Amino acid sequence: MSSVKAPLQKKSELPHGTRFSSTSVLAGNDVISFPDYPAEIRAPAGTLEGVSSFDLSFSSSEIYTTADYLEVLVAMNPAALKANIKDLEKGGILILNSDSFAENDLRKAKYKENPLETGELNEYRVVQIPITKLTLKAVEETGLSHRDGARCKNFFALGVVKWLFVRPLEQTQDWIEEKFKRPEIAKANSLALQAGYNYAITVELFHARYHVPAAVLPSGEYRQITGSQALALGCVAASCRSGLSLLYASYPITPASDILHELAQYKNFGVKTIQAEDEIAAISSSIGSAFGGALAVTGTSGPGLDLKSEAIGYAVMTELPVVVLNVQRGGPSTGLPTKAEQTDLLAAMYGRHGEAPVPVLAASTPGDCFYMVLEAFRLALKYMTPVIVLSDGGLANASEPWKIPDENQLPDLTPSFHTDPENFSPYQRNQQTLARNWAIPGTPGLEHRLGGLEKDSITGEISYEPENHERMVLLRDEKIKRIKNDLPPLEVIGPGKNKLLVVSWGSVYGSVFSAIEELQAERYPVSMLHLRHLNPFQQNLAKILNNFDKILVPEMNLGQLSRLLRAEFLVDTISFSKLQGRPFLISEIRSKVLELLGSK
Amino acid sequence: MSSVKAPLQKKSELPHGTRFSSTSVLAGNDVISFPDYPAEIRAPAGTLEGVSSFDLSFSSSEIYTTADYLEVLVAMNPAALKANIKDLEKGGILILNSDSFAENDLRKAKYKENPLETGELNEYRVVQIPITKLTLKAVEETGLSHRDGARCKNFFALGVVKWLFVRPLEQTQDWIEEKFKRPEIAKANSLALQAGYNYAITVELFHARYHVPAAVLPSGEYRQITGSQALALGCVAASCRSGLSLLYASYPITPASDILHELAQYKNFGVKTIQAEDEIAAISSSIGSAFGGALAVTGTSGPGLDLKSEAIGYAVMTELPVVVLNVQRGGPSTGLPTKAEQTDLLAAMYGRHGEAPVPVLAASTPGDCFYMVLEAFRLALKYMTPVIVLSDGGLANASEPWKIPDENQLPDLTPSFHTDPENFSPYQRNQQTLARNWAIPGTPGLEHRLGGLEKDSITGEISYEPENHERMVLLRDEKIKRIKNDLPPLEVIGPGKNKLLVVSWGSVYGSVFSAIEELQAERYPVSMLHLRHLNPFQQNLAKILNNFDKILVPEMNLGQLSRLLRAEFLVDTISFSKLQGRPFLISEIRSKVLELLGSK
Amino acid sequence: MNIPVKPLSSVPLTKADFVSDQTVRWCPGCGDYSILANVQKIMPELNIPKENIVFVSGIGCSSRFPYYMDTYGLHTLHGRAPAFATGLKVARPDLNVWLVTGDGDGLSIGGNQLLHMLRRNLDVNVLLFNNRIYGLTKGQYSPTSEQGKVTKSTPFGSPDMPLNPMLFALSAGATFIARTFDVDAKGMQEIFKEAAKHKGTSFVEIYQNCNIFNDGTFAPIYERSVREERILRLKHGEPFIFGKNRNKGIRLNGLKPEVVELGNGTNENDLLKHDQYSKDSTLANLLSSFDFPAFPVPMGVLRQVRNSIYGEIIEQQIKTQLEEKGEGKLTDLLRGTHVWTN
Amino acid sequence: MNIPVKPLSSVPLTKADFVSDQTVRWCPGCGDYSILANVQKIMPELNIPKENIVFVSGIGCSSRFPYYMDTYGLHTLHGRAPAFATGLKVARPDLNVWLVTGDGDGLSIGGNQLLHMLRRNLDVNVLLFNNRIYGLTKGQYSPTSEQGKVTKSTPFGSPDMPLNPMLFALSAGATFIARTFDVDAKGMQEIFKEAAKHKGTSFVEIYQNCNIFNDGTFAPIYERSVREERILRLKHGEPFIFGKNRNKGIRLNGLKPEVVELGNGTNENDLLKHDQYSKDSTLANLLSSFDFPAFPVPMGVLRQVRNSIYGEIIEQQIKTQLEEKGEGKLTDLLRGTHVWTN
Ligand SMILES: Cc1ncc(C[n+]2csc(CCOP(=O)(O)OP(=O)(O)O)c2C)c(N)n1
Ligand SMILES: Cc1ncc(C[n+]2csc(CCOP(=O)(O)OP(=O)(O)O)c2C)c(N)n1
Ligand code: SF4
Ligand code: SF4
Ligand SMILES: [Mg+2]
Ligand SMILES: [Mg+2]
Repeated sequence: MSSVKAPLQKKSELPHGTRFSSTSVLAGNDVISFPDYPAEIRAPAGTLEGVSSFDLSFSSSEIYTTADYLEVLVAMNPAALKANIKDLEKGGILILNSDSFAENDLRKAKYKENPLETGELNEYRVVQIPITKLTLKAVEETGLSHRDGARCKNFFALGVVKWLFVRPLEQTQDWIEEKFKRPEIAKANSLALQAGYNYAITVELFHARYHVPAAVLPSGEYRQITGSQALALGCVAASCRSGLSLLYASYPITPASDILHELAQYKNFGVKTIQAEDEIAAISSSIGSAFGGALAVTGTSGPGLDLKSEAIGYAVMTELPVVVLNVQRGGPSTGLPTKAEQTDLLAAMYGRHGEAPVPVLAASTPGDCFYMVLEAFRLALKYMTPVIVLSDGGLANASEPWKIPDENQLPDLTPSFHTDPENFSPYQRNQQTLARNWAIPGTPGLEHRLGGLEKDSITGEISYEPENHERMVLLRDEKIKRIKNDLPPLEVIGPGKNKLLVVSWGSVYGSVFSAIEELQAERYPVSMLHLRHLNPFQQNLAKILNNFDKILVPEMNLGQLSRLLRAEFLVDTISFSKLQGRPFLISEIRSKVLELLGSK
Repeated sequence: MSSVKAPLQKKSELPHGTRFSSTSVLAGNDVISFPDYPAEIRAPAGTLEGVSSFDLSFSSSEIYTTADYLEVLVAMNPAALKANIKDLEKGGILILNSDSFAENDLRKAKYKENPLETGELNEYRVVQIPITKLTLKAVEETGLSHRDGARCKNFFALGVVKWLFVRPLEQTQDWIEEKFKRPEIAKANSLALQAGYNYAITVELFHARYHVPAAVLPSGEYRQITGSQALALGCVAASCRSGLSLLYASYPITPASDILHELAQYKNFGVKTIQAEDEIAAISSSIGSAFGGALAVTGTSGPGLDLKSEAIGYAVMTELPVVVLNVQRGGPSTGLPTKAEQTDLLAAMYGRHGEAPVPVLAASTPGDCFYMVLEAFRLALKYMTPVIVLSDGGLANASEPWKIPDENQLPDLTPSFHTDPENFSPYQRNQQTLARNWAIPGTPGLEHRLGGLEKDSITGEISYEPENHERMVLLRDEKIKRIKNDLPPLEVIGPGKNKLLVVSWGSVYGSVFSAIEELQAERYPVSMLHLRHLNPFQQNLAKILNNFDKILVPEMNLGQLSRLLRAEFLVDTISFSKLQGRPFLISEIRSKVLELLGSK
Repeated sequence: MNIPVKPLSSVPLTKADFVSDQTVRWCPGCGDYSILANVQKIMPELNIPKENIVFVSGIGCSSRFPYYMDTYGLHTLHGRAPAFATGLKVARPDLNVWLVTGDGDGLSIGGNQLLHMLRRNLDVNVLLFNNRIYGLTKGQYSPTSEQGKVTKSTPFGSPDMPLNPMLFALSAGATFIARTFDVDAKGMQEIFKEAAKHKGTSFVEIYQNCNIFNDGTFAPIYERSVREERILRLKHGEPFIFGKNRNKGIRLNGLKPEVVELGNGTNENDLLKHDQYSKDSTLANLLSSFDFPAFPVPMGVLRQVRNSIYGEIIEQQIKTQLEEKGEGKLTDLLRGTHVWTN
Repeated sequence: MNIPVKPLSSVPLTKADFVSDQTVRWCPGCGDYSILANVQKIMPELNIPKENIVFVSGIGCSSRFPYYMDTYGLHTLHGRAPAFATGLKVARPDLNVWLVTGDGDGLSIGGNQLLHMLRRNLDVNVLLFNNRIYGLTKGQYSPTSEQGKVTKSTPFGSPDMPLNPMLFALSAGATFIARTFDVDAKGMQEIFKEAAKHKGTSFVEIYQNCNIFNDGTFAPIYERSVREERILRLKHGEPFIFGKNRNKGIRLNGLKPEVVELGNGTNENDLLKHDQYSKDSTLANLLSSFDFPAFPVPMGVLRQVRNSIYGEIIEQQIKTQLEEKGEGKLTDLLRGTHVWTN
């Protein structure tokens, strides 16, 4: 369920709330809206008393009540912000008109300090837009007065919100034409609406937001966290727990840029960030830093993952620990940059020439992003390998209550650099993990050279020898396979033997879990299995799969995990695809499950 | 079976022939060598009478006779060339000492024109090396006279040949030390040997060559052809048969550079070649030319394929016809640039973010490269899609007798550009093939814009609409799947129902075919199936696979086709891997088959 | 190739003919609007049928440009427009190709492609929208951002020195380099027309205001009240004079340029003169390095010379080969030089 | 980070300490040998423990260089060495980093990486082996090949204009640019030492003979018999004089440099003087554009200035933040600003 609140200043501005409701209705959703006017109708605009607002909740499934908290709040000025912020859920989207946060605006709203600077809004996804300015520009051609022009700004905001919730503009435009008698006013409002919508498209704002089912939370201390924040915190935590200083090199790309923005702030954790000239440079710098002994990580989204593929292969060959965060978005090609998808799994698995196996992990919720990053670093450092972590545009921007972890309970990631010159070879391996020696520049006596050419399995020197090559290909493969032994067994949610198993990965978790919870409560013979390790698979996966008659794999792609399971386990998985840049609805999972159970 | 002939000028130079034999023996091969001295022992060096040579044949399986033709000929001067060239098989490697092709050298050998310039050597793989100069440089430090220094040049040549056949240098070096009393001579010979070996490594010469079994050839006119030549000719033929002018854009990379070298010569066919600044630019230029209506093709090898992945996805999205030739080499990363491997199949299939399906073809023999390119263009133009053709470093450099095709029997590839402005949309589709309209700049009234963002399924304009996206993902998928309907059924070699089926693709064809032919003659219950279409698979593949008890898939990778077959058909394929940069031996296939049949 | 060709339309085209049916989606007030309007404005004057015109772009706000032109268009990959254009233009020398890029698209990820296109002197017209920021991805610093710039990705200031697009182009051997700015309709039109006329790569940098993420970045230079003091309008053959009262000029002191007041014994003859067509690149180099506040910022054509053109050489080689060998025959090619019968 | 640190070795190092145990595999006679020898030669003089030295390279014959140095080394991907070096040097400012690249590696596929590293003024020493050809891939033309060059990939001559590495670097704001050549042991050693001392990117172009695929490409310039007439040895503060008899010089005519004979009324004072440390880049630009045969080719340091350094700014920002906020506490960071209890 999604809900929007756009505080208004004047009663006359109500219509756009209404409008939004009705386009939602037209889009086939149930809608409840609770207009909520200020007591004093003509309170001076910008003062706390002058704030009016309307609430708007909509959902594609049945609605029993308006949401307790708002998911989106549009605040046209500090007063509106102050009056309504309490209703916005942590991690909700806060759209602010940045043109109205001047000193006297703040004074009117009785803010002593600018809330944009105190950090008090840190837990929301703040989107600052100079709405007044943009609106005035947009309506310029109508020749309206400054005053009349500025009035159109709510329609600008509505345009942004419409885009955010994927609503068409036409009905509202028709309505505007009907409603406003003066054609230049109608024109202006319509222009502002369109401008807001365009703005959201142009600057790659985010589409649909994700609602993670609020399970009964274990007791403890909580905060709100988005996927992007969690990825960033995970990196910093790994740095603290490994004693290695973090180097994050990245090239901006929606929806991964926020990780860079977050990490760039943590200089007092010794975090170094590089905004590289392109994605190839970004990962190359990461690998270079790993050679130097830094905690290396790079982040990107689909098109950038393509560009990094050659270098990922290089990290496989040089066996250097580097973590690659890939925040999936709608593809192929430029695709739908602001939408979420799970279509990069096979690219993560196989998107490099040669036999170049890489562990692949996927986060399931915003908070889980934190743990998946830590796990990625654990594997990278322990096995001397690049690791790919998959998130998506949904997780990146969604937020959820997150149990604050105890720093000391986090895994100890301290690596052991090799320092002993006695019989040193960079390609000597730990017999258990098959990880090679990590010796970093600055260590006397261990001078050595790494590169992308095949290496002798013992000395690490360049070798063109046929049998050695085969040995090395198999070694690299075996090393990744052995990670299996280092992973906890999978746990089935529900009976371990049943008619139907729903296997999920990534952000599909939310809707699948909700659906299965419901269905299990209703005593349907369905279980669930969620995978966070996609390469290698956990050891008991084969056994689990064998215990079910049918296996359903819902994915926001054309069946990529499904294909992997089929190839590996020869099980006749049933792929269930959705490719609309938004998560499955609980009801969609539900009906699919019922269909499969019924058809038995 | 491989054979080498290095004509000698003097009897004293014989030893290196012998040496090579004995290192071959040490490497576990049977060796026969037939030293063959000139009648007149002291004929002046460089004259025809002064030519001596030694023959060397070696093979890893049993040898019944020396090869009828040489596969490698080392000619130290024009006289040696003239005397021995008749024994070199077409397409064989001809190593020439380019320092000895001056006018008076030619005169001595009674060449009227320089054979390097007349084109008479076109059918061999000519490797020109300034052997004298390099040798002199290599031995400089020993202070030998020019004359003595130059004598070491045969050891330089031997060094090159050693590398070519993957033979170690140590024994020869030991032998040299024993043999030559004067330490500076021993040193010089050893330096020359090493220098020749290094030279071959440094400039990325080619490793092991491939012998395609000479089946009984149907009658007709024949020529010799290498895989690289065949790829190039295929491109020119496609240009002639489509009426489109060819644009080949590429960045040099071993072992794909030869395609560029070949095509650059065919200017009088209107062929345009671009040596791009990198692989990304190369494919981008190809796609740009396809937008303009050219016959677009780009070629590369593994690392370059990685770099092209983003643009391949772009061609999927814009549905433009472009052929990508990928000459596989040893991976991962820089790997073994001069060795062959089949490790890029999954990268070709899945190496792009998003759902970006692309037809994948693979050539099985040097001559087959020609037909696979034609087929690739047929599909690209008919279905408006990028197509990937896989070859490998073995095929590229191997040569075989090739039945010269009749130009008029080649498929007609004439495309139909859309020209009618009535109701035009660039994303209207042919209902059968699902190919979109191809309208090229210069066509009045059809002005339109293409790009990588998702498009409305009807108008082709940018669309962020969720359902439209899903529709388009499915459409792009379906379009590639439908190619199935356009492919001839697969034919099993041997009984269509049997105990064992060996499924091969790519250059593995040669050894598998030879082995199966033998085994079938011996009445073993084994059949063979060779795939040239890897995406989509041909329609009757499922049925065929069902008719066998066991399915063996020998690949020069860790089982990539095997994985695809398992996922698609849920058959328990048995993967058989070899990753030594050289093809399976017939005997290896044979024993594996026998093992599987025996263990039944 | 069967390219349908239509004779040059008899009805002269108008600006409206170049306006596509797509809604323009830039932020209200974005400098891109006026660049678009002025490109559309001059198009009819080129006298080229619009079906023979192609706009190619990369990715960025600026790179949405082709959608708004009613010509052929290719919105390509981030940074790669020059390479796409190279293939297109080499395959189709008959087309009139424009390339639109941004400071991030053209100088960050696409630096290599741009460099090599310039070096080849491909016959296309490049419009680089320089807003010194990444617009589309919401405000990270770009290669033309001032050092120390605070942006989303550099909360404590950007650490690297900006690139100078003019110098960059010049070092690649660019044969036409010019600069203009988004609020100067007249200047833009002149330059766009000059660029269109030039044979070889025409490289035009356009100062463009991103009023959302980098508002006013060029205001100190081109705001109306200070403009004439801070820009130097280039005219071939004329001395470097600027200022509202045309009272300032630029003089050379050894190799060092310096700003001088006119009058007081200094007159026009002491000043450097613009030589747009100088083969020698020293003057263009000097001009390129003029930057605010030490110097007025040059606007206009900094350099224009003739050099060989990539596609033309390829065409010429084909012509020569056709003359020498005659049109290639597929059958002969397939047969090669040595044929035997089995 | 736990970097084991050893005090500066008390025993002074020798050239032999820098020779690795790997067989050098270049072609006999390749110019790369002497470059290697001279780099090894000057290494001990830098007085840096060899474990603190890293050689980073791309792909190409030249890029095999690190294997032959007994230091740490990273043989990376084609064209990407600058980016690898950036990560390494930012992570480990304590290391002394050298970068070896070729004309293809650094200027073709790696143009963008090199450009941006130069712009950032990363504190590394770049050796660009310019042999005007692709050696490793057996003889295709490179971005520094002369136009019209016949190579394997251009049987009828290459169609594009060569890049000038010095101008390229200069336009990116390089703070140290120099040129030397493979048969000038003394010159190389001096320059390598200067480069090593310079703070910021030192960019050194080395003319290198590839005796297999492009033999003698620089012979017309540096062959012993003509060398002194065709190269200009740069010395800070000294006038531009060259010729075996030091009888020729370079003078400025307006902005145009010209070669003049000394004597006959022209003397040293009329000549341009080298100012290696000029902030202004005009002189360096002029020098960079000198090319055979019109001008003698400058050898030596064309320009050396001080500018801010990428990694240092990052270190400084960390220091400032640590001072302002104190060392970050993970627990606080994890808790964020708003915590509640469930
Ligand atoms: C391979 C790839 N990397 C990153 C991006 C994200 N991206 C899109 S536009 C852009 C920068 C745009 O800046 P600029 O070229 O200056 O254009 P502007 O928006 O400022 O006009 C970036 C980083 C992308 N689309 N593709
Ligand atoms: C991604 C990629 N593309 C192409 C190649 C092939 N390749 C290796 S080195 C090289 C050019 C080398 O030229 P240069 O840098 O001038 O070095 P040189 O050998 O002349 O010293 C090329 C094209 C590669 N290794 N990787
Ligand atoms: S973000 Fe900036 S550049 Fe992009 S459309 Fe808006 S104002 Fe223009
Ligand atoms: S090919 Fe040329 S550059 Fe490479 S090692 Fe040989 S001589 Fe040197
Ligand atoms: Mg920009
Ligand atoms: Mg080179």
